[in-house]
Amino acid sequence: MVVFNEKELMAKEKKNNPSFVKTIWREIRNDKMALGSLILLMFILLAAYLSPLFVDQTALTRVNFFNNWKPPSADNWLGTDDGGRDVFGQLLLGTRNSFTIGLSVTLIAGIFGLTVGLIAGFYGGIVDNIIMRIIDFLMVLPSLMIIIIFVVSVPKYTIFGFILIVSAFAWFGKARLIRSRALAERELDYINASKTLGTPSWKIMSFELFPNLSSLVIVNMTLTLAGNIGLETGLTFLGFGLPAGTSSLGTLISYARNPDIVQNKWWVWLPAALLILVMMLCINYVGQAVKRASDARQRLA
Amino acid sequence: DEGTKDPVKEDDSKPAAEKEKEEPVDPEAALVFPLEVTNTATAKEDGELTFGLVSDSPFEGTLSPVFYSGAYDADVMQFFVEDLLATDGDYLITNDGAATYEISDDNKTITLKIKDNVNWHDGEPVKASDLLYTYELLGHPDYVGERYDFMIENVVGMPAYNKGETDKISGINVISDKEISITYTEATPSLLSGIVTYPTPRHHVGDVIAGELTMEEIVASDKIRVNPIGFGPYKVAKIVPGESVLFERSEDYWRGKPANKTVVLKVVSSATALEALKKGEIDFASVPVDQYEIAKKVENVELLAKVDLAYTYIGFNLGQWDTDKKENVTDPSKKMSNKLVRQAMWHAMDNDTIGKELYHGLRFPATTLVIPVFASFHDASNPGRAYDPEKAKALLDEAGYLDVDGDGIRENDKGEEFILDFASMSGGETAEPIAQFYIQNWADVGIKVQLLDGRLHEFNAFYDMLKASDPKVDIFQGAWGTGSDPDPSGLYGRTAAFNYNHYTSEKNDELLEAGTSEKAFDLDYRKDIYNQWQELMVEDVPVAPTVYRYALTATNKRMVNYSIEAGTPNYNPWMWGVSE
Amino acid sequence: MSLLKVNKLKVHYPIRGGFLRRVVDQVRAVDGVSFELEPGETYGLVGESGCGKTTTGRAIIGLNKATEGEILFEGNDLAKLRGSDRRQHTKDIQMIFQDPYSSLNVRKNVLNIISEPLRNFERMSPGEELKRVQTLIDRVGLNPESVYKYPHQFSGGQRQRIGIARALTLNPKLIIADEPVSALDVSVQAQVLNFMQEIQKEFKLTYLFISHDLGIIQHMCDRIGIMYKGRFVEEGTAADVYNNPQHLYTKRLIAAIPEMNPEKRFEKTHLRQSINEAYRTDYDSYFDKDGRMFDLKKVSDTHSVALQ
Amino acid sequence: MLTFIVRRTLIMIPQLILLSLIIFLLAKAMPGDAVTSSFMSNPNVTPEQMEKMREKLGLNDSWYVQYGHWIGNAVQGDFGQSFTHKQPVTALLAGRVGNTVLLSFGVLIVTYIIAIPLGIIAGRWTDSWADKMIVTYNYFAFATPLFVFSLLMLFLFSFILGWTPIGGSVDIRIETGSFDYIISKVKHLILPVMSGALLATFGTIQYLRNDIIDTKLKDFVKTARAKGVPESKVYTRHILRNSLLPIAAFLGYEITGLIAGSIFLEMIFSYPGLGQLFIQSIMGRDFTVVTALVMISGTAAIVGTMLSDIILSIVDPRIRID
Amino acid sequence: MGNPVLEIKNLRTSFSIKGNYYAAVDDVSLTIHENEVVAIVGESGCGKSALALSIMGLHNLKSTKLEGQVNFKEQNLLNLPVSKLNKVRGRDIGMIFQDPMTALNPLATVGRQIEEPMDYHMKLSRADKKKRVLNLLRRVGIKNEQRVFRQYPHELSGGMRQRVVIAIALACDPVLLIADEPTTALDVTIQAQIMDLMKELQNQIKSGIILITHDLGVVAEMADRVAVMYAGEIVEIAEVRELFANPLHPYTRSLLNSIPANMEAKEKLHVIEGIVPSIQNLDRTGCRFAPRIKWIPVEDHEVNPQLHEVEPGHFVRCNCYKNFHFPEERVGAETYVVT
Ligand SMILES: Nc1ncnc2c1ncn2[C@@H]1O[C@H](COP(=O)(O)OP(=O)(O)OP(=O)(O)O)[C@@H](O)[C@H]1O
Ligand SMILES: Nc1ncnc2c1ncn2[C@@H]1O[C@H](COP(=O)(O)OP(=O)(O)OP(=O)(O)O)[C@@H](O)[C@H]1O
Ligand SMILES: [Mg+2]
Ligand SMILES: [Mg+2]
Ligand code: NI
Repeated sequence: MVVFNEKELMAKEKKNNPSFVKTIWREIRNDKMALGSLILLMFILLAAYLSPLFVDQTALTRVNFFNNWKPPSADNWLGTDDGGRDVFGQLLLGTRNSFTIGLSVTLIAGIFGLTVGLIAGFYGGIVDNIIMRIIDFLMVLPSLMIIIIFVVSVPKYTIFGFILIVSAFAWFGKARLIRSRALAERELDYINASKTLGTPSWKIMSFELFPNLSSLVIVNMTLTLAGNIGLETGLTFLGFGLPAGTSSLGTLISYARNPDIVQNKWWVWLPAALLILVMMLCINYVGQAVKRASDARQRLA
Repeated sequence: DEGTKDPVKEDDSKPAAEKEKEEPVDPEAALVFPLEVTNTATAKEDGELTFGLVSDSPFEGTLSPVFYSGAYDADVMQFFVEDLLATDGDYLITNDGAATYEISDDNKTITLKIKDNVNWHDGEPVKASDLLYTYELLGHPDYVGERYDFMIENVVGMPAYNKGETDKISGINVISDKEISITYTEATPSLLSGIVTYPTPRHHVGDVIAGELTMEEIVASDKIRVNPIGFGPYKVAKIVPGESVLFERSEDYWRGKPANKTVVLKVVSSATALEALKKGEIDFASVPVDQYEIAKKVENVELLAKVDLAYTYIGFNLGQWDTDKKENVTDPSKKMSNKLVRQAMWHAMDNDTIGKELYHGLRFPATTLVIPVFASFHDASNPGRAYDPEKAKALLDEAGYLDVDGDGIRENDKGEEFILDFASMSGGETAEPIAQFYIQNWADVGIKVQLLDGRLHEFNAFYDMLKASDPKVDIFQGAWGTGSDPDPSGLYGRTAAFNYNHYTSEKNDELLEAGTSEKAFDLDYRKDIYNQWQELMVEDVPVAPTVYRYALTATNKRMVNYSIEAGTPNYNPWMWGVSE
Repeated sequence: MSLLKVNKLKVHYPIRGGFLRRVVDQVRAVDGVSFELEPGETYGLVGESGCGKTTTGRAIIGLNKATEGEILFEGNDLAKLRGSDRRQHTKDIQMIFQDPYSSLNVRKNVLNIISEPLRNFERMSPGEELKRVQTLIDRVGLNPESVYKYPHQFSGGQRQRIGIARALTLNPKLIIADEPVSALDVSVQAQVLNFMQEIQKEFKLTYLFISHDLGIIQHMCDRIGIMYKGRFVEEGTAADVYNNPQHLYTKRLIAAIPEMNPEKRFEKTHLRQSINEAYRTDYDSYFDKDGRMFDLKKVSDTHSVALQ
Repeated sequence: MLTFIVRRTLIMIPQLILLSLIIFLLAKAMPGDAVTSSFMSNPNVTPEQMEKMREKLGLNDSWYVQYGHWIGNAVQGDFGQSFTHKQPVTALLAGRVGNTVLLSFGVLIVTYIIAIPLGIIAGRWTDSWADKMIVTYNYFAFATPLFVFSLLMLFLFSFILGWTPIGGSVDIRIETGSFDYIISKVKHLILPVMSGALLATFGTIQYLRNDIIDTKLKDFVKTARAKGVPESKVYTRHILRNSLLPIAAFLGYEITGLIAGSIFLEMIFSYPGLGQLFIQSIMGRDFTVVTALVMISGTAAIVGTMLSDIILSIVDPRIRID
Repeated sequence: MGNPVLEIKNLRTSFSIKGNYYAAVDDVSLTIHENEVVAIVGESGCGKSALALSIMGLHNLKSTKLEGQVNFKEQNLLNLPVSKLNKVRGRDIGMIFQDPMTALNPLATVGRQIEEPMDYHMKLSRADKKKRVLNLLRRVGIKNEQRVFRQYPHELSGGMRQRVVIAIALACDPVLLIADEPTTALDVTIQAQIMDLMKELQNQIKSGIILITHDLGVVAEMADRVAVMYAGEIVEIAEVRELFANPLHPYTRSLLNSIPANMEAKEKLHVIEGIVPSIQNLDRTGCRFAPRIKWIPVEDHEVNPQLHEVEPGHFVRCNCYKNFHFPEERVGAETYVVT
């Protein structure tokens, strides 16, 4: 009887005490804008990631000069590019690549920055000092320039290389952010409590400190993810983006290099530009809901 | 100029460096463009002409023919720097310029006589020793630049001077203030087209030989960057570095009064060039191919074009460069060693479509390795290898490259897998689709080609690979700008470092040798030799030339007396004017 | 034998400055403190803000490094032990924190909070663990099912009790309570104080009770140490200190307690004024020329004062 | 303050040496070199001459010899000779740096002129329609690639409306130093500056808005209201000062992106500056210029952060540096 | 007791939470006279600050509803537009906030912040203003006033800052001073100093003071009259001696009993069961304290509890006080309050 009751109570309590993820979901559900954004985003991403199922990739890379620069039509929903290739298909593939890049960069930089930031913030003192001096140095590196030099220097240049290079310059800002929060957080008594309870440092970092920074991390990650989707756009324009022939939203937008294309061949670059905008907006709206979820004062739900 | 090797970036619609002289339009070309503006009104007395220097980066501003390296600086210099000898439509020197010449009977010595009224912009007369100074600078041991070339080294005594063994160039003899003779070690027809005749104002820039300043100082000096002088029709009034130049009429130009009071040169980006023309902000400029279609439609713009001194090709890796012997070695074990396969691959390429569809006719299929610009040497009767996939298949069958396992891809004559790695340069926007297109063409005849490393290579990386005879590369796409000298030995000779195909044959050695021998001063002889050579190349296919190209110049319709045809009176900048 | 003996404990924080960021000075947060705790007693540490109470407590439990001095716990000098040795001993010392809001990890439920020390020191199946936690939680007066709740679902007093339950998990001998009730409302404060007294008896605990509220200290403690600027001013039983304060500073501290009887408010004001006056005139006899306290001197068996 | 500056300057030295080493190694790793690139523009150079040029330029030495050479000269302010420009790098950069500074500071100032009022409006009247519009604008600014926007601006203002020049930094026909000259410079600057600034507002607006919303709830704002300070003054005197503080401090950080930030604008508007030079030099493998530019950027960044710290210590009484 | 300065009549302050309004201050009526210190006590969350902010009109009007009257100088402050209210704030009514660490603008000098209200309410020359500020600083017990005038808040200790906050409130000689927990954030010794200072100042300026606190000790030392608040309502008002001598409402008595001071050591303290309900969860029918004294029968409470004047000036809400007793063995509070 008691046991049964306890189980029931336990279930009830568990239900009443949603995890952070559930809180986020509840928050999103209560914000029409965020919910709409999430659905739209999911739709776009599903279309993009499932595109290999219904887009013939070999046909997409097949050049047909008799068909180049064709405006949108029933055959080519978004017209064709300079090689007569279907822009719509490339848009789907490009979204997949760009999103993968954005997500990977966000995750890699996020995880690395998080680890370094946590270590610096948790230990403080001399460890923090050394790490921060290194980060200070990295912060003043002219990253765009060095990325460009990197891109030119590496012999094998692939999407993966691109992700690594960009991530290499994206983590330290995060590390700094995390570190400053961790420094403040470690002064709080629950960390002291763990220390006095004999919990080892790595456990404190990963099971005490980290969960309390997780909302900061998640909020920061969603917002940077929005920024990172269009990451390669600028580099591609300068000619240092992804290897040629890899479709990405940046490659498509980079067609907008001269007035003729901007004006008369809008179908090549405009959809990609709009898609980036839409995805950024969506992620941003979702991000804001996440931000609210992490801050009880602002919660709608 | 003696000119041969000039790798051109795909889509680099800029004419190859030096001043171009053109040829009548190739009969095969699909399009016909005028070479001269149609406006025949008289030029405005004190007009202003604006030249748009189409470039996405600023010009370097080394405004001395000795030291400059960028083609853009040459564009700037055309208004105020002149060669002493003029050239005709065949790129051959004439006596119409600021100096006259005579060639000795042994074809080894040329004597120049500078006309009396030829003065520098500061009023000083142009002297024979100024031309000597040019040679003294170019051959100087401290000279770091790319203008020290074959025809300079060919001057008697130059190698010794260049090594610093002597401070006199024994082959150059200043006879008087206005007369100078230059003697060459070897007699070659290049003497008529590849000789350096621009003087350097010794009094203005300072004398390195006399120890007034060092080579480094002279290069960096304001005398060639801020207030350079020449004896051309216009003098430099003002320079905004990298961006624009203001020229003023040189009142005592030796030919007479230049047409305009001022000439303005400004850099416009390729994206904006056409718009600037349309708005009349510039009067003439070269137009990138990708804007041809819109340029055609612009009301007040007229398009001139001539075939450029360049061609694009697919090269086949046939061997290595032997660094010790400094020569190319053909290696029969290379994948591409079978001539029939090479021929087939040429037949398989649909260059016509590329020219017509992608370039709107501004490029057309190439037939031989001597471009049609050299009308006397280009063998118009040689059809090259036209697009013919059936023939290509037949050739492959003949070579024994058959699809043994039935997967649609041919195996080699031993029945082994046959996949080619293709290196191509990135850069131009069309580079990628073109590479893709060729791969498709070859696939159509059953040859599997893939991009080396799965992507295009950047210019420097590409040439690094070729230079190192990277064995990974089986075939590659490149482009050469030929100078104004038809001699191809710099690209295909046994000892040519730029012979990235590493193709050698005795017949080839023989023909190339003959083409520049003293006998070749005879035009018919030379023509015959080059016809033979072209035939050899079409047979052996060390490279498959793909397309010849047009270079487009757009002019505002108010421009008069402007021609892009070398040797005509209106080719000279002093004639160019604007009407009301 | 005393349970804990603190001997000439010093904790200094370096102040860095100058061109090379060298240590130019020290904050003498704790500057030579000695006291002993007998098993089962409650020892009060009072003083104004910044006098080093917390630092002393943290040094004992190992959150701060002692610059100098000994901390003898059951005869072992904690200040010299490192790593796991120290962990074995500190197991017997636990801490109750001031702020019930920040001392509980808001991302963990009560079960995980309370079982944290168990997971560190004992191997238990989840079932045993749950049972143990539920007994404890029951003992501190919360419903057993609240183990699945998160800290924000509890009131301040309840949270403080969860904190206490956590501290009790390992059956400690000494509990350092650093201002355990100063963040709580009066009514809740009473709840926690009562509870602390109850469990003291039950678990035979020794308390080091840190507070700046003299009323609470008097209510809770057997012996009291008054701190000022990192040193002891006076030490004695509650009666010694409250009824017979010797040091001027102690008197001032006691006079600062608000008077609960409205009738006597003017007397109290006057008392404070006269102490302030004494401060001005007699300062030199209570502090040395550097403004530091003298060493403690016994005035009776139980009572010591920092006088010349 | 002086100690602070001296110490930071001393810390700078190892940082810069490290930076130079990194750049140097990276530059060496790039395929090709200045000589490879030069033969692209010149048809006639012989392989022997190219070899000789390499020898002359020291390109055949091992990297540490080259580096030692380079750093030795760099310490004396000599960054070597630009290969493509045939000119000392210092002279070359000196000629360009003015334009870039003008452009980036123009962008910076205009960004502030636009962003600060908008940020204030959005922060003060949160959730009003004005706020919503500003936030929307901000998203657009965030998502729009600079080069696309710049091209559109060029298209609209130069091509269609003809209000602004197509490119360049000044009209050469106008006498240097005259009043018209200044006007002409400004005219050439307007479009690139506006294009840059309209998109660069993102960070500032976002930051200011959030900060004002935060500051609004602070106790001292309540104190101010309780003093009877009129609402407008509450904003100007209390909230804004606090929220603008970090922005003032960012001023220093802005120098960090000086060259990189102007690359796009300079490319599109044919505005000859350091950014354009950087890309040109990378393409042409003009290592000396590339290295010098990165070093300048790095130095600017270090000085910028230092400047930020100094500014912050001046405007914020709570922060003291010594 | 002088003339009334401020008359609060049936004030109700409601906050909007997810679209619904909940009253945090419920039907509060209170009069403050000249030269009188009225203390408002109660546990955290019972609506003390909400009441103070309502008087000053400092609530965010978008999410707050104010009903009733706050009469000051023949005008109802609740109906006054902000521009007119600004003439009252800082001049006639001064306010002291709880946390001196956050109540001062970190970027302005102390002098500037004390001067500020004078800018808006008094026409003074610069020199006069400065003189006045220095004078004020001296009056709040700051000795090196010249230096403090130029200092920034972060350079001062907590006690000094609280003095500055008091100086600001006094800048324009207000007739009413609202002090919201002025000593809570301070150390005991500093608290004593500030209490003494406020008493002294009150003797000088003769204004009315609303003193909000949860510390009954502070009340006993400072107040003339005490209003005990619970869950938004005043449950008991009396003259201070009367209240401490004769606390009636169960809530007042419970509070007094839970304080450890002056008690036989180690005796059990009284614990009030339960917690203050949040405004959303508050049951607004019947006696609001009833859920925390469950052992008192429901019949003892009024259905609609009203304030009853038990003795002149002593009001108690709800009749349950009549039969109230503690569950413990101990007798009423008065025995030990008198000691
Ligand atoms: N990490 C630290 N670095 C430098 N100084 C410190 C540090 N921690 C504390 N201090 C200083 O040490 C002194 C004693 O601080 P401590 O926290 O022990 O005082 P306390 O008596 O507990 O005060 P409170 O009643 O405010 O808690 C103070 O002057 C404080 O400023
Ligand atoms: N702006 C607001 N919006 C919603 N609820 C509020 C707001 N301000 C206060 N409350 C609620 O009103 C009630 C009374 O709050 P108030 O701040 O007046 O309490 P208090 O008695 O001053 O407490 P404390 O002693 O903690 O300051 C509390 O339950 C609080 O949660
Ligand atoms: Mg403390
Ligand atoms: Mg309050
Ligand atoms: Ni009742």
